[in-house]
Amino acid sequence: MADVGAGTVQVHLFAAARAAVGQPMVETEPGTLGEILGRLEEQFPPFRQVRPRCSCLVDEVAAHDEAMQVPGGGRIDVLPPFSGG
Amino acid sequence: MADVGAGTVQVHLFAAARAAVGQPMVETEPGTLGEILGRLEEQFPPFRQVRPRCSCLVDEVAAHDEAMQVPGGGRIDVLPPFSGG
Amino acid sequence: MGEIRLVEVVEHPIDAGLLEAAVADPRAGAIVTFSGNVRDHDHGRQVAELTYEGHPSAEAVLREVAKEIDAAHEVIALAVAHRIGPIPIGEAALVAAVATAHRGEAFEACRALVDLTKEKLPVWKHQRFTDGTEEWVNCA
Amino acid sequence: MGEIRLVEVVEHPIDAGLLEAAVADPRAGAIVTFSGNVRDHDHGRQVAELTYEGHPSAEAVLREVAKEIDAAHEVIALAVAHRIGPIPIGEAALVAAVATAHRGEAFEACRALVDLTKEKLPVWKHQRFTDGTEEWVNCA
Repeated sequence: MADVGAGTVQVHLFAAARAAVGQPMVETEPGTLGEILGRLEEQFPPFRQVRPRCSCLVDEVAAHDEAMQVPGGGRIDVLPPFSGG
Repeated sequence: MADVGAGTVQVHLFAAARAAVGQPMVETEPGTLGEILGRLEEQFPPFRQVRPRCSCLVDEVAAHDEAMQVPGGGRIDVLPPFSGG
Repeated sequence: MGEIRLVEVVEHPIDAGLLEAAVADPRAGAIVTFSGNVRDHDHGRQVAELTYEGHPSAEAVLREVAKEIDAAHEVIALAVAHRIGPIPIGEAALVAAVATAHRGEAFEACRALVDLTKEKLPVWKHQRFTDGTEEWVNCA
Repeated sequence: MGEIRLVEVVEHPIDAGLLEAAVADPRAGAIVTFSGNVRDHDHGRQVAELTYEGHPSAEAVLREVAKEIDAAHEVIALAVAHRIGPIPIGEAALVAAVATAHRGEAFEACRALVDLTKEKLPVWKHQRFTDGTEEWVNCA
């Protein structure tokens, strides 16, 4: 596990999103949800295909607005479409 | 078991029909299906309440016509409405 | 056509797990099982004792019912059993299990199997209530 | 309100009989059980290996799903379990059991429970095929 600085945001990636990024968690600078996901797309180009289909949690709550600010110490969960059952 | 003469008809009664008649089988003279059931109503009055709701098999085949002749050696099954499950 | 794996009219407890196991299949994505159990009440009266009587043709009729459902639905495998004789409260009178590729078909075929069994099977339910009354169901 | 008797996300085989037993009730006339099993094929390809990944919130979400179904249907008791991790062909990924007074409600509530679980539960199915290809289902 990476050392979590109070100033960074943890982005947790699941299933196809994790596969596209190649790791289950990325630490990054604070910003809006859209900025942070955009940074991941630049850094991990395969994530571009997956991102549009994903929903996000910010600190365990569904986030529908990409303009939402995610401060240092925050957590984003990136969830591809579910396929249970 | 009663001795089955070739000249008689066996009427087998089930569930509520058996309860109304008080016995599982009655031997009677040949006749039409309607005549035979009418005879049972006379002989066993509680059967009058049940008869209109029953369907019949004659020799294991559904019989829809009360004018049908049931010859000696034949078998009638009197079936109240089903209540399985 | 699917496979009719088990059709039985029995006088002993029905093991639902046995019917589920009977329809298991590597092609099946969905298994739906119905268990129709003896309730402790009916129309507000407490049931003390319940008995099913069956006509000798019951198992043959149940087989025809199974064939009809198999022909009308996309079934991989099905199994159905009805119990007759006295049945304690909480135990099953009728168990039906259907395996299909996808779940919608399994729910539909299992429900159709139960409905057709109830319509066609020559068996009769007798209930004795705690208040001393009794009835042949559907023939009051 | 009915009773939510068992809600689980597990990493071991699900015993459908356990869920059926969990919902048993003397008031129940009908129990409908759904088992969603791993198939050996999907869209024409042979499945070699299947794994479910779950989000840490999965069990809490499954409990919310169960509450929503209980509130919307005339349920006496219900139970639902989802398995994650690798699942061999033929074994269950999702089992749901619903007990009600009458059979129509049991079929409807069980189907609604399965449909809502599939819609809301944060779990993901990964398939590896015998031809060497693989996919995250719904995210190809």
